[in-house]
Amino acid sequence: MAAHERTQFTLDRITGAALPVLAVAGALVVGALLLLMLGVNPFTAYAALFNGALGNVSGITQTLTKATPLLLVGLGICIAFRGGVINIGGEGQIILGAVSASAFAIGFSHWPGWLLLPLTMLAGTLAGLVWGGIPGWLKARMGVNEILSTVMMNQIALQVMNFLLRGPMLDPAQIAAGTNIPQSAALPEAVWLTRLVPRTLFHSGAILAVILAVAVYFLLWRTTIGYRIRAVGLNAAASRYAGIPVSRYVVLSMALSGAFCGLAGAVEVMGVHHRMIEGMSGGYGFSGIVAALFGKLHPLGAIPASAIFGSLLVGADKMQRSVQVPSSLVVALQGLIVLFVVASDLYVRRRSRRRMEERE
Amino acid sequence: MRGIVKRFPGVLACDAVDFDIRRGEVHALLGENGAGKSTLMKILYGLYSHEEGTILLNGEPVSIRTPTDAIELGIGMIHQHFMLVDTLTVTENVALGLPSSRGPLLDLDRVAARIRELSETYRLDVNPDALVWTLAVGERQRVEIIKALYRGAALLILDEPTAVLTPQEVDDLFHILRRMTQDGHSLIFISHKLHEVLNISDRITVLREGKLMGTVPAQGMSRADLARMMVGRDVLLERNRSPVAQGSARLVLENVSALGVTGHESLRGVSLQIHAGEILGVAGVSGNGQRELAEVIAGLRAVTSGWVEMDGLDVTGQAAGERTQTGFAYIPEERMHDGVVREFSVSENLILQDHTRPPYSKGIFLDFAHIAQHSQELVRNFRVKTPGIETPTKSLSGGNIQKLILARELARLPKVLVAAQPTRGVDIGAMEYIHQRLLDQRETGTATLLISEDLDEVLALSDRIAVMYEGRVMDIVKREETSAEELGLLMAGVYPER
Amino acid sequence: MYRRLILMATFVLALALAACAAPAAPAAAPAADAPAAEAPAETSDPFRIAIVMPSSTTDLAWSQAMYDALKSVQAEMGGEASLEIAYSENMFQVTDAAAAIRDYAAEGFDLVIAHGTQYGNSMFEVATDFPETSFAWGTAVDTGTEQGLENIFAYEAAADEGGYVNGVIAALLSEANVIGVVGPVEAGDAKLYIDGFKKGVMDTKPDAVVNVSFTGNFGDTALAAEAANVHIQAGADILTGSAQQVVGAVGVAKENGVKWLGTQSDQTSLGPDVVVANQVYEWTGTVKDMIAKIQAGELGGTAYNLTLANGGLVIAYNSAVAVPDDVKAAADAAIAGIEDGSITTME
Amino acid sequence: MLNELFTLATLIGILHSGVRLATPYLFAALGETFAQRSGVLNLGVDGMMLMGAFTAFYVAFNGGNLWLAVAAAIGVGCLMGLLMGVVSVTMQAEQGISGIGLYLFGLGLSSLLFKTLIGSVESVSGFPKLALPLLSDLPIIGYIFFDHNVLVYLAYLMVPVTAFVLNRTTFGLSIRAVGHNPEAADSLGVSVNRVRYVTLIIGGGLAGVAGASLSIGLLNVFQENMTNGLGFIAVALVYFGSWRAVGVLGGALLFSLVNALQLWVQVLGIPIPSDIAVMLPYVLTIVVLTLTVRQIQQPAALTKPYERGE
Repeated sequence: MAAHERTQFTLDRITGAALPVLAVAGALVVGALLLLMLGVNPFTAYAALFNGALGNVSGITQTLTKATPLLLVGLGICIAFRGGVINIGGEGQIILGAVSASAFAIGFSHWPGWLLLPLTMLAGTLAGLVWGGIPGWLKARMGVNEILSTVMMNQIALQVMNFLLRGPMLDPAQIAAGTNIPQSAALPEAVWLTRLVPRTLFHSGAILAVILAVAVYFLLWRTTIGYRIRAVGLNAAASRYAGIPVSRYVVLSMALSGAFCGLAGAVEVMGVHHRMIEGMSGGYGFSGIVAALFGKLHPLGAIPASAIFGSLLVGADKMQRSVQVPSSLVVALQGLIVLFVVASDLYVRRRSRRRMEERE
Repeated sequence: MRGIVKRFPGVLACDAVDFDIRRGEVHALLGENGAGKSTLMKILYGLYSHEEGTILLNGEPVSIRTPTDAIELGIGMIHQHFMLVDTLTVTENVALGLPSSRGPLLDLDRVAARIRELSETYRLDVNPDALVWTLAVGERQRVEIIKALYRGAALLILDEPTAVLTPQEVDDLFHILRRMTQDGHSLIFISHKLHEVLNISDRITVLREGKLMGTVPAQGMSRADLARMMVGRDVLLERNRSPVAQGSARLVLENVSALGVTGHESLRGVSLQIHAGEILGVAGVSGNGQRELAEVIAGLRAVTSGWVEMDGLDVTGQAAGERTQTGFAYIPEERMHDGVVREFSVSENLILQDHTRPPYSKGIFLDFAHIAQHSQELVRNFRVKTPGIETPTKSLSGGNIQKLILARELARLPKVLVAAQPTRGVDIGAMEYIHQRLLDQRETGTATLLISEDLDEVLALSDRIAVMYEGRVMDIVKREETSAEELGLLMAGVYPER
Repeated sequence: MYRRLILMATFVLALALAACAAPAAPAAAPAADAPAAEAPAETSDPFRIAIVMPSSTTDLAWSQAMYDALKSVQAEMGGEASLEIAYSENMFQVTDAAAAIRDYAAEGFDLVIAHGTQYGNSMFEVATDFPETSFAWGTAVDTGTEQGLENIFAYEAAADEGGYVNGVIAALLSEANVIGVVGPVEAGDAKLYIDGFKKGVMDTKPDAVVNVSFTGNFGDTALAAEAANVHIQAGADILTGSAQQVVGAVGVAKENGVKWLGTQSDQTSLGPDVVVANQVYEWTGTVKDMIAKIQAGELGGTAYNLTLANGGLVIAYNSAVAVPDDVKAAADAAIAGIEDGSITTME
Repeated sequence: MLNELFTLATLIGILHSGVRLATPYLFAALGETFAQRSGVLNLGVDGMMLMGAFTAFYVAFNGGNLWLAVAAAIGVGCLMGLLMGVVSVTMQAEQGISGIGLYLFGLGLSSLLFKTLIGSVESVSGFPKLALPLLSDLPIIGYIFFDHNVLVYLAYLMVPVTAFVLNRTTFGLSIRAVGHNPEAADSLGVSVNRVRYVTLIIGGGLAGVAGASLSIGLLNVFQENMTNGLGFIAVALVYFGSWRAVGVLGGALLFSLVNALQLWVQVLGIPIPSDIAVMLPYVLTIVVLTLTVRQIQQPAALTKPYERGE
């Protein structure tokens, strides 16, 4: 009996562990049908995908470069979800974080680098904090659904960026040349993040992101603040009864979530673009949610999850290039993967509940 | 029902149970929590499937897979937690799930007419147009009964129907039930209140740990007999309370008013004092301001006028967190909902209020060594049955979760304790234990406010009893000088003639 | 949790293994020191161009104009055997575009076109690393010579010139003297076009009114359409606009029988009865010149400007819509004036 | 210049535009109302709309009857709704995330199909303007309300239809009950999952028409991602409208009217930066929500997957 149980247990573990992989595989199978529809050999395409993402230095560094903002945004999403709020406003928070960091670095470019660099990051973080804090406050105090307000605030942030990039923040060189490219002046080199592999975009922001992932883990599970965020997220009523100021923690969760998204924006301009440009985010706010979900909303899980999801995105792009399928296939594939992964979650939950009942 | 077997993972919920009911009889199903009575009834109503055994209706074997099957066979069920959609009207609730005489269109006028008819016949007194959330608990129950009758239920299962009623309402309910049995309806009455069971039933079936203990006629049985069948040993039904010298007033409410959930004034000028070493029981039908009273004292609900003092200190403006730090403890009514974070581990739940205080934290960091030590101690002292302190709380039984909350609250050596429905839904063993703990606490000088809908409990534990009606304290009486009847009248808003 | 980490790690490993085992792996050469395209003069190898675009190859605007040019050059040169084209579309995320540019360079393409101003920074970085590969970007003028780079072409379209001509046509065709402009975001190419357009109208008919609205977006087709409606209700009888979103606006013009002037690509197909003329970006000349220069060993340094004078900008009339001769004459005069410099197209 | 904004002609213009702009929002948001009233938050409306828009366009482009095109759009929308049902109802997945997955899938697939089946931006002749006899002759009102294509009228017709179905039919009663207290509905033999599937399918169908109203009604073209996030706004409008058809109508009209207003502000040359003008509808929606939230009306079981017996 005991032996049987142990086998059962191990089997459970294996199937449970394999589920996300199976889910991704399932999505790829459906994607293969789309490829066949396009007259492309799915094996060739997927080989290009895997090889493109991880087959060489270029692919690996691109994956890691992509994983950096995904991880930072994903950490923000983890905090929000743990705090019981859904942050769909990552996109706007990233944009404003990038705008704010760029403006700060350009405005104070004469400051010494050791001071300017952290403060530039801080400027981006604070902008995200505010832009995330607003919907948090609206939810806590006014009962405005955060999904709604963040959707709206993404649009507002986009227009703020449009406004700044063609006026107040427009690169003086652009004005001089009369070309009107909507971008800011270059950031002072002091705030550029070190490139870790020469001739690639892979920058030290990745290290920062991993460190922060560990920090968020400590924050959520080792500190009283994290304890309260989780308590509020899991059961607001009980938290209220226990004397935790619930609305304050709802605002805090959203604000912290926004702060990480804002930081992601700052790190993107400091590490990759070196100036504020339109299209610097292009969907990290959404794909960060997916990455966080892949990591089961756990900050440490988000590290490999963002790497895996980043590799999928990079690989899919490379697949588009090498077999010349429309880029929309990649988007559809991404959607399928999300659907398969969330759907497969049911089995994980069922299993864990069954285990709990057995233990009783 | 013959030889019904139902297994849950790791638990044999029903072990070859036989159960039968005759036309026009009230058959009580008695047992502790987890004895399998609810499971058995859910099988009968098609909410659970069963592995073995057969169900016979009028001698014919029937298959009941869904509630729809049960309803079609004339079986109705009134759940302990009412199955009503409170944003809908009474008529809409009754019409839900039924075909309409106008095809896809609703025929609410006809349904309402039929409700009035039924209401008349059984003296149910229900307004078909009322929105359910505006109804009192007793009325909601009558809506449930109408729902079953409307569906032509010949056999009605009532799951702890009296738990939330005043003695008078219980009487009314019993009248209705008797009228129904005279009409040929059969009733299954689930309860753990022994005197009610003896009062209303024709026969009584007792279950313990999923096993049938026997079916006996109600006549000639005593409460002690039934209790022994239920628990398997003698049970202390009356508790001896030693007199405790009462000290100064530890909790003072002066003319407190507050708004309720719906935004109406639910607490109107309440004044009361509780002294050290005293238990003040609050009796009343639920929804008459008890919840608001507890929340005001806990600092979870703002007062619109008046003030609250604890230990001579005005705490009216203090937030909940501050009050708990100064010797206030609270056992909330909805323990699963308000008392614990179910997904948290046992030890995490044990520091729900105190996690920011040393020794459980240093600065902003939690100190796991101290937390573990503290948790082990409490789990041991309060006999919380759990595999370990890291076990998720949701996998504990209801009684053990209540013990966990009790442990957490009492370990903080409170000066003032509010205990709302502390034994609702727990089994007799746990109830005994919790009662004893509350009395022990009283002896250490804690001022306790005990809110309970169980009049027996209030009478058993309180020194004085305050009766609430429509947000007011009708009267505060000494326990020795009152009776269930007097309290019942007060609960209904009537001053008894003395 | 640790279990999951291990699992994730295993998954990554599995992916890596799958990648190694994958057949037909392209670009096996390590990227870091990829060889630049060599011997471009060899006729047996096709010339290889890669392009990275912010929107779709079928946007009927910015991206399609360039993609169509590449296709027509390819057809002219004799198909895929002589000119190989690789494209990445919808690269609205600049990081992705940067990766694509670098990969194309590493894969030995002869010319990598970064078809969006926002790609400039990334492209300059890559160009520094691949001095023997040619790059092109636009619309821009900076060829990087100041930074010592010799392998960058820049191209821009003097959208204001065609805008000016469109403005002249609009002013003369308008009976209401009210003209509507549906813009995306007030910057870049669109701003240039609109500024020229306004000047063209004003120089021709100073009492005419040009109403300009922006949707704040390049792809909000529905809002652009409604903007067209608003312009019509505000009295406009001629409309123009830019970016991919205008396809909806052209539809509205068609439905209301209001004339439309296109830019970037030829939009006649969307409104055969109402599209009067289009300023078409004719990149073929630029592309051909770049190819010729590269084959001659000159990898960059030239800043192209599509103008009316050099044939890069073409005013393409829709033969199905009759344009009075005097209007055509005025337009031709404007073209001539712009070409000889007697007309300035900007304030 | 500001006084130009307050002329009768301008006001009529704003109303006329607003009424028309609201069309896709109405279809999509009314569909989403069904889903949310039964307790499912579907964030994938935009993806469903894109699929509907493409399908309708494809049928019309290949010479199909316009009504056939609408029917096809409804069919494909229903299928998308069904997919959402499988993931969020049967598999009980987190609704917000599955919605995003559905959105990405619809966005990608519609573009992919467009690229492979059509390949370039083309136009079709969609539903023509249909001035309703008599009604359109009414002064002012006739122009504002009765001078549109047939899908516009249909959208407004859907408002009372939705209200009627929700409030006056047995199915509507089941929807309301399932969204508020699924246990109660289940105990009376109402299949919670079936109701949710049906509302998701209805929502998908209406989102399909919403897409069709763009591709063969208002714009008569198909372009990749032509909805540009319109579906997300539609979801927001359901909250805005407190889950009632009339409220959704109010929200859609308000949002569209403010959008029309800002277009007019720009067209009239009132000196406000265009970016600020474009922001207006979004800012205003948040402001109005802040002032008018009535949490109590939210379906209590919204976003909560249902599983019997715990």
